[in-house]
Amino acid sequence: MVGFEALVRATILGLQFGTTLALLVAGLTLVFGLMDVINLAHGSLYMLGAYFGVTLVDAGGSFWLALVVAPVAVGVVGLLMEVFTLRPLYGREPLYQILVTLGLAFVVEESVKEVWGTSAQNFAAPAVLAGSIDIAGVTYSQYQAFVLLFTTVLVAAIWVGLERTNVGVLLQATAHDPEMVDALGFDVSRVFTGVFAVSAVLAGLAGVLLGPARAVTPSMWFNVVLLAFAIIVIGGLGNFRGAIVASLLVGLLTGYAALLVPSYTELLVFALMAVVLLVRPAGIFGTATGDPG
Amino acid sequence: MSAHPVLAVEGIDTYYGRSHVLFDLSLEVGAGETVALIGNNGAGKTTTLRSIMGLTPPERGRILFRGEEIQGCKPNEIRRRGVSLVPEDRRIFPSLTVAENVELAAAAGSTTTDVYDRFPVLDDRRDQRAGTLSGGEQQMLAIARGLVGPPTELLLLDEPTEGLAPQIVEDVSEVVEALTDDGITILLVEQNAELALELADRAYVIETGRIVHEAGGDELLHDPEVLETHLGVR
Amino acid sequence: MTVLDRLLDRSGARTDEVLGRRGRVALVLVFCGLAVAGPVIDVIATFWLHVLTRVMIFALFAISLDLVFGYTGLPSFGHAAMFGVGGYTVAFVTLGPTQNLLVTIATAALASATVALLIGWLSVRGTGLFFAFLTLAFAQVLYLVAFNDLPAQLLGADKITGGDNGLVGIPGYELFGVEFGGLFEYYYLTLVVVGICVALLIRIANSEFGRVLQGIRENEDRLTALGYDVTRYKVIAFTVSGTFTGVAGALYAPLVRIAHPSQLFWLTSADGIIMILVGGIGTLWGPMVGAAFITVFEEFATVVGNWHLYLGVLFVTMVIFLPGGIAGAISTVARSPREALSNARRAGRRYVRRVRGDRH
Amino acid sequence: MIKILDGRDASTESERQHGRAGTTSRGGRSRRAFLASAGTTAALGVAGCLGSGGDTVKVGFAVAQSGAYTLLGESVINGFKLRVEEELDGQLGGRDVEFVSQDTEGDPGTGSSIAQEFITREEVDVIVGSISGAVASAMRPVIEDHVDDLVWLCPVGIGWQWPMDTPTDDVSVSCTSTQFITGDAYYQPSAPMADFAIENLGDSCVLAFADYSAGYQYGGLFRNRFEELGGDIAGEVPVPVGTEDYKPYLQNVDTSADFVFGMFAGSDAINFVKQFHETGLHEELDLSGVGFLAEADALGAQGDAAVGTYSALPYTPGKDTERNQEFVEAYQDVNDREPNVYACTSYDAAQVADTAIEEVGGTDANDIADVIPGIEVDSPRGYFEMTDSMPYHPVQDVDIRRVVATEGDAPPTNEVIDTIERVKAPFDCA
Repeated sequence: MVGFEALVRATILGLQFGTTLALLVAGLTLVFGLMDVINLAHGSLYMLGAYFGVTLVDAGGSFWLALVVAPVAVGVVGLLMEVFTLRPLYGREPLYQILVTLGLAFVVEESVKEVWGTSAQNFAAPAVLAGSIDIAGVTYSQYQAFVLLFTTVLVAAIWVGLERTNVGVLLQATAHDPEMVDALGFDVSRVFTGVFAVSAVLAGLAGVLLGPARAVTPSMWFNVVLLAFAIIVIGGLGNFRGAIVASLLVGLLTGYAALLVPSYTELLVFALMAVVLLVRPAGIFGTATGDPG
Repeated sequence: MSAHPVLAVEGIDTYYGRSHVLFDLSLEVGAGETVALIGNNGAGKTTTLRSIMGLTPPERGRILFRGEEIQGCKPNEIRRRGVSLVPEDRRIFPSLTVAENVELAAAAGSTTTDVYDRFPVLDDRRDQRAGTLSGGEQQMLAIARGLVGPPTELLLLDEPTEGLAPQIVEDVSEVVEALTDDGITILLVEQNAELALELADRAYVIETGRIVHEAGGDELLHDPEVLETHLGVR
Repeated sequence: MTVLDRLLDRSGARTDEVLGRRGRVALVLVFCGLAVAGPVIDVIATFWLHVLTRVMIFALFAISLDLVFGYTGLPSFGHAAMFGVGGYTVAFVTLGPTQNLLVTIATAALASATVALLIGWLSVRGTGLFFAFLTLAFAQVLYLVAFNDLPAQLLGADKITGGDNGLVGIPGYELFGVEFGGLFEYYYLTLVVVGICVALLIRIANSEFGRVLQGIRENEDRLTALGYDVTRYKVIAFTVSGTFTGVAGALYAPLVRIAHPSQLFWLTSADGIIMILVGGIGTLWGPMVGAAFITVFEEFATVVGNWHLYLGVLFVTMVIFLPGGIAGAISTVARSPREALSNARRAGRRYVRRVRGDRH
Repeated sequence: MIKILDGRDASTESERQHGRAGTTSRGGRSRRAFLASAGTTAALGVAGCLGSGGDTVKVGFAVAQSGAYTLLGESVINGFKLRVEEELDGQLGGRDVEFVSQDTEGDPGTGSSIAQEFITREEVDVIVGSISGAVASAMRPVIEDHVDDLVWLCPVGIGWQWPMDTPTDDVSVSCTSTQFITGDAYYQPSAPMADFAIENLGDSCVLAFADYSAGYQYGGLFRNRFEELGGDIAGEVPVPVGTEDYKPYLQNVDTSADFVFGMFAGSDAINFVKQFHETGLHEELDLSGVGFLAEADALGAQGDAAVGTYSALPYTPGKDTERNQEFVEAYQDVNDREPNVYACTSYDAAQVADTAIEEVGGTDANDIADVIPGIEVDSPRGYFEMTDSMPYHPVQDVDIRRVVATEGDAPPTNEVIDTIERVKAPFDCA
């Protein structure tokens, strides 16, 4: 019934979807890994990226300018969030951070409605990338291919950066034992703020990159937030490599499920989450301590 | 040298959450001294070091380092001023290599003392993950990590020989002696009271969060009452 | 004093104070107050019967969730599963064989107990957040099963869960020929059922069993060392909690006349958690106050379009400045108003310090 | 019907000030209503004496004001208020109007509670809402308990369910004697497209729809009609509601078919259309669908990707009639945005309420419910007539529209290319 060709296509589409998921969860998993913060406002930062992007493009800036400026602006928002609402909570139960970030998500949603209104925004992909290309029987817009390439490079860079650079070493150490890192002479609260801001930048980047292909609305955060969490849980809480692998896995699962049992895609993702947690409680790549590498 | 002791803890009270752990505790460490802090499990030894390091800051009292108050400072500021903690259980970063552990600590400051000269055993294992080292090697790494980075004037050593084989304990005490010889001031918490008292110039005995005795190391070592009541040594 | 009692002493002080004599008297007074107020409210502001009925239902949801969440220290993100199963069971039973109150509630309790047992048994393999995510995953799976009406598809039926439409038109209950369809009757029915359940829950919390649960939160390892089968206690606690949550769901569905997948959705679990945190986690009575507060807050707030803004700001400020929730605040003020004031000042100073980067 | 326009002179001061005189005046409306429901004169007199609701009319909006349906909720409120506040001097049927609104959050339980609250606390005369079908289903039993107390106006065709794969003629829906749909009745934006498509797009179609009841219902009604006309459904592609990335699902679209019929709404419609275009499917198949697929609000965000999409809906903002132009301008003046279909159907709900209340001379729900059937409304979408039997809904013309690009930076817009006249949903009451 389902031919080989269809499976190949499902695989390609699944991997492509997985890559966009990786883009969405990259920042989220960093924050969880380092700070034990379950940031329900991550989707909101993603949404802000898209809105800032639309505004910059509409204001006459180019898409490429927006791709640089919007994430930075989101980073600033993230930084303020961390300093004023999360810093007072470190050391308390992660639950409280969940509630605070849920509160922030509501505040962002209402603020977006206030500023941009409730209708969906038109975020046009850059005209340069208007054409399309064919890969293994699947038609991609050039823009899609660009996002794919960009994301792959970005994720690979973060991956390598976490393993090979001094900053990466610092982050791994902080994830393992922030108190000790502080006692070694590093201002951990600045590390946290920095990581949260970077995570916000990544979310903003996802917003700008995915915005042109998606509906930019004040509730777009909601559709991604739970899926993003399922992925970082599957990958092993706060484990960057795990989150990336889990993104691709969930992408593939979605690709095949969409082909074979489209109604049950979401159900399968949560079933996968449950099974992974039961079989490998710390996730595919997780360690009990949480390690961002 | 200034007239101040390197470290002066003046009447601190420290809490863990709601439980009161240290009561009006005072102690001093002079320049170049090695001072031991001995007491039973749960007496508050580790908490004292954590208080000094700013990890569990006291609610009352003062901590002076080279005459300056540090009790309100964050651990990283205290480290940069020259206090370094080698914590209980070592707390090295197991997934990082030996070299990464050392470089990370070094990156926080300017000291580039070649610790590998002092700890040749680490030199051989630079690229090994720290988690795979033996207990003694991990302890060496923890001390090495405490020596690089910002210049260390006061080293807080928490149970450096805990859980180590006798032969290794000897190696560690040699290292501590060498550090003393190099002029580094040391505040040592040690379970092995005899060893502590051998290494130390002076010692404090701590019991349920209070200093109950203070004397030269030799004195205490030969005071049967102290040995029996406070250290359970017969 | 046994070792165990001593072990429990620290936290026991807080809960005993509330659920001790004074707390129980207060609860009985509230119960009597609601009973007496019924006819008055019915005459002057009928709608408040509806609000108060919801308050009671969510109070039961919150207290039963708190029994595992705050009291035992098992952060369940999946209690919507039992809440929804309770509701669906009521729909199946009342739309089907019987509207008999006892039969229906008992069936709903049994069904949710079974689901809770299963989810609990599987989820206690994970601790902390892993437990939370396991419960979340199972609840979401149930939600999607109901949303897609998987049972109907498997059995080839037209509808079983009714998919995204849910099951509508749930009639009220009936007992010995008395119909509990009207709001007034339903208010009293809820009052009695919730009253019994809350009394039972408090009884459980104060029992030897409850002390073990508290011990699990305080120091699981020590309990294990004392020879307790901690895992079994956890599963039982989760099942007990889930059963009462199911009863709450069984009261909710007939009130709103529908069993719907949204009652199984993660936001329903989140509602319960929010009530607990806002009310005062682990105190059992605080979550009930939280349930009342949130329900009434939404009642007033939803009149304005952007009420989520206020809700968001409320969450953020409460979590930062009132970590003990409403219960914490009430306790402090009751103990010493002066201390409360100085606490508030200290909280303000602490906030500034933390924002500046101090981690203590 | 032209007579109605003669009431223009009677337009109020405020109408003239705003330069958007309503095309229906009080006089004209009464006459039309009178003509439309000749049998109600007797009831009229009685109602005049027994008028239950006092002097004001209380209108309660039970619509989502947070979450994914926010925009629709806003449009419903704006449309209704436009009619009342800007054109009727704040009155309905000559009585002052008081509004209350509550956020259903799209949650059925909340919706049911709100219905309860509106009835028992606010004592509203008219409930307007909801948007979600599940919320409406939950509100129904509460409202049915109080059919003597209030009238239920539904700007969106909602709250009916029937099992999947039911032949259209066998569809039976839940009816409530005081429920009046002023929007569409499922059949209207779906089945007429089949008539157009078989002639113009081809006889082989892939059905793509949001995987929930509304998706199956709209899609099913189209399929039934399409197959009845000899068309062939080459494949079905259900996609979960709230999907962000449609590409994995679009792989199931059989490109050898002639066209796709899509049933998606809100942000799902935006994502679907954008990604349909992005994956190059628009080069192989035509895209058509229920009107919500290319709704006014969505077009701006869909941009060029929507160009060429065919869709069916009773209302099109670009419709070139005087009545509609006035409505669009008035709406834009007040709300700074083009009206969408919900704004129009809610505006019409206000027209229905106004006419009925005036005719009854009171707010007795039963009396109002008696006069609404058969009422004719001069809607921006064109004249329509409420059915005279349950389920009450408009018998109305359905536009077949095609999205065309506009010059400059403006978003594309729907152009009416065909009109299927006087469509009525062939449903029975259960």
